Amino acid sequence: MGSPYSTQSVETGYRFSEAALSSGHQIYRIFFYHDGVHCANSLSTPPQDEDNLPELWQQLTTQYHVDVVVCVASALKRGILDQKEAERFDKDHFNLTEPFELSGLGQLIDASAHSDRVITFAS
Amino acid sequence: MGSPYSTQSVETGYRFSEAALSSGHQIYRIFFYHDGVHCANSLSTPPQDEDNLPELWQQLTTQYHVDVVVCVASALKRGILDQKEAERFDKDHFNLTEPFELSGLGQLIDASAHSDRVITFAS
Amino acid sequence: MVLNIINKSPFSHSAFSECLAVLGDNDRVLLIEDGVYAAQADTEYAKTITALAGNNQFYILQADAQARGIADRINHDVQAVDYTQFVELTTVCNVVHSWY
Amino acid sequence: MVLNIINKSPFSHSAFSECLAVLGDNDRVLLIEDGVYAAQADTEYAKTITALAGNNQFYILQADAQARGIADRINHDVQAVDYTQFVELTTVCNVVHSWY
Amino acid sequence: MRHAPYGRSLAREGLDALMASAVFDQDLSLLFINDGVFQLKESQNTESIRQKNLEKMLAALSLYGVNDILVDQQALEQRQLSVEDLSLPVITLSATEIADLFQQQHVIFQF
Amino acid sequence: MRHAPYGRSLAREGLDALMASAVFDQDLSLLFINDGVFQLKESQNTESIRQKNLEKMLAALSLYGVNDILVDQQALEQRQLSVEDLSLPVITLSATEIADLFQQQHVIFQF
Repeated sequence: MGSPYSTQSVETGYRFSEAALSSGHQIYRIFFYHDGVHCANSLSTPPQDEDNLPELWQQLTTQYHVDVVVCVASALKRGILDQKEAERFDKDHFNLTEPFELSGLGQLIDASAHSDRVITFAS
Repeated sequence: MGSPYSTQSVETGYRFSEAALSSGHQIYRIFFYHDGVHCANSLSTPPQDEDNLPELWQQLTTQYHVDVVVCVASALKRGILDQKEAERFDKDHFNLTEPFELSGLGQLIDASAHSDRVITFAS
Repeated sequence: MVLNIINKSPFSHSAFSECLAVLGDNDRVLLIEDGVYAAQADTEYAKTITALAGNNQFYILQADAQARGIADRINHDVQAVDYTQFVELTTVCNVVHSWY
Repeated sequence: MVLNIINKSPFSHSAFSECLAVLGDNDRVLLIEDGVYAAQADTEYAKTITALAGNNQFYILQADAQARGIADRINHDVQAVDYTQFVELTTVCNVVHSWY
Repeated sequence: MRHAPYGRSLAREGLDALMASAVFDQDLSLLFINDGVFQLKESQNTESIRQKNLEKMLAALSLYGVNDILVDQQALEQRQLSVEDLSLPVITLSATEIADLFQQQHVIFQF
Repeated sequence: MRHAPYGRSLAREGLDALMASAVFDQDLSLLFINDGVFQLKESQNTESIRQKNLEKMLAALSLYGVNDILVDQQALEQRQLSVEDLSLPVITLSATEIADLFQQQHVIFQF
């Protein structure tokens, strides 16, 4: 839920997920809420000596086939759009990174019901 | 410096600027730093019952000819790019709202030196 | 004369207490956003403000107090201001210091 | 058994004190990010932790302590863990509660 | 709910998540601690700060089947709030009762 | 500097602003209060959290002509830090001296 490059929580969440997946645990879904939606911004261009967090999330979750969902209500107001939403709101551009998907809070509730543990990395 | 839709500081800064300009004060420059750079995201699409903060800033500062500068280092890592930076980093899209301009911290220092008061609206 | 602006709740963050520990004579303090909770009457923070109110002046942004439903229970040593008066305060003081 | 995770400095935020006020018997507390400052030896927070350490277990994320230069001055009642042990802690406890 | 309303959007986004949860018929408990109790303060008027009024969102909770509103007694006292100052009827809990409540949960979201 | 390093990026972005200011030859004072004093703690090793090492950034300050590093004495004491624990030589100030310092400024940036 924290903002990348502003709070450490995104990095901590990433390291935790990496450790969980590489030691054989399953992650049902990662849900990006509140400022966490900025993690899916494909336009992020950090300096070369810093982690590219959207890219790292993309690689990790693709490798382990983890579902990554961005809260659509949080994302729209914060300016994170996929192509479909951009068209709907008549914007010339969009910036959602693949394989992130925009969806509703129902995906968070569904994940909570289908997981043994739910862990929040907050700002 | 706060993030719109996550902290109230952007709204407070906006109301303050509006009150200052409409009562005849001059604003030399508004400098968006840290998470404040998200104020310049043209893709922001808030629900209809909420303020569109990038649009409000755009209108106010255009009306009163206020210089609005977005810190380029803060912006790039947070995924706020103008067309020029997008081309430089080989991105298909960009999202900086006009008349916001990307520039360096020197613009903050210059503004501090040329203003009677400097006020921070922080998250 | 410094205008100190505090935007955090004193119950959750140390900004309020820290700011008050380094006030100069005749400094001013403006409480905005979640900072307005420090201006509620009868809390421990009200006592701190009242003790300092001889040397320092305390203000609260009225819009923020109204939003939070506490405009009718503000400490008598704290004066409500609107955005225009907020602007005037920044011109009266020599420098503005935001605590967050 | 609840695993409580705290990521804020106890000197600046109330999260640490609030969490400790509602700990259950045998609950665990993991200090991460700026939360690790609560684990420094000899501070007022060290005393609080030591008083509770009979019923509760306290952990600190080693990477965060190293980053902040305090890994060599951690309270003896607090145990250092890496990310893999962090994952194990979340499986050992029944529920995870993040304070921030 | 541990955070004050309006200064940050956590309270608002927490309520959104709560309502989504209720819509999906999840069995849930709603507890206000620390500055979160300020969300329940009556007479909130958000017109001049142009934010959605959380008091009104909270009033709609019963439509979502959320009836029991639990509140930390000590948080109220520290803030000089009585239950009469709140916009909704609440059940107050002691620190021990809160600790017990946390033990019984499968998932905890703090906002 | 009032905020701890690493948990939020304020310390980092504050140092960036400070260096920009020094490059433009501004006359400035640098003061560490509250958790900001943790920025000065020696032996920071940020490899495993992959952030830029602020201790190294601070060490470069003298190249930018920033020589006097002012620190709140009380903030150090409260955190059980002595000046020997810090990576740079500092000048400690009392609360009164800090209040006076603020009075003398034309602009104050807090990070």
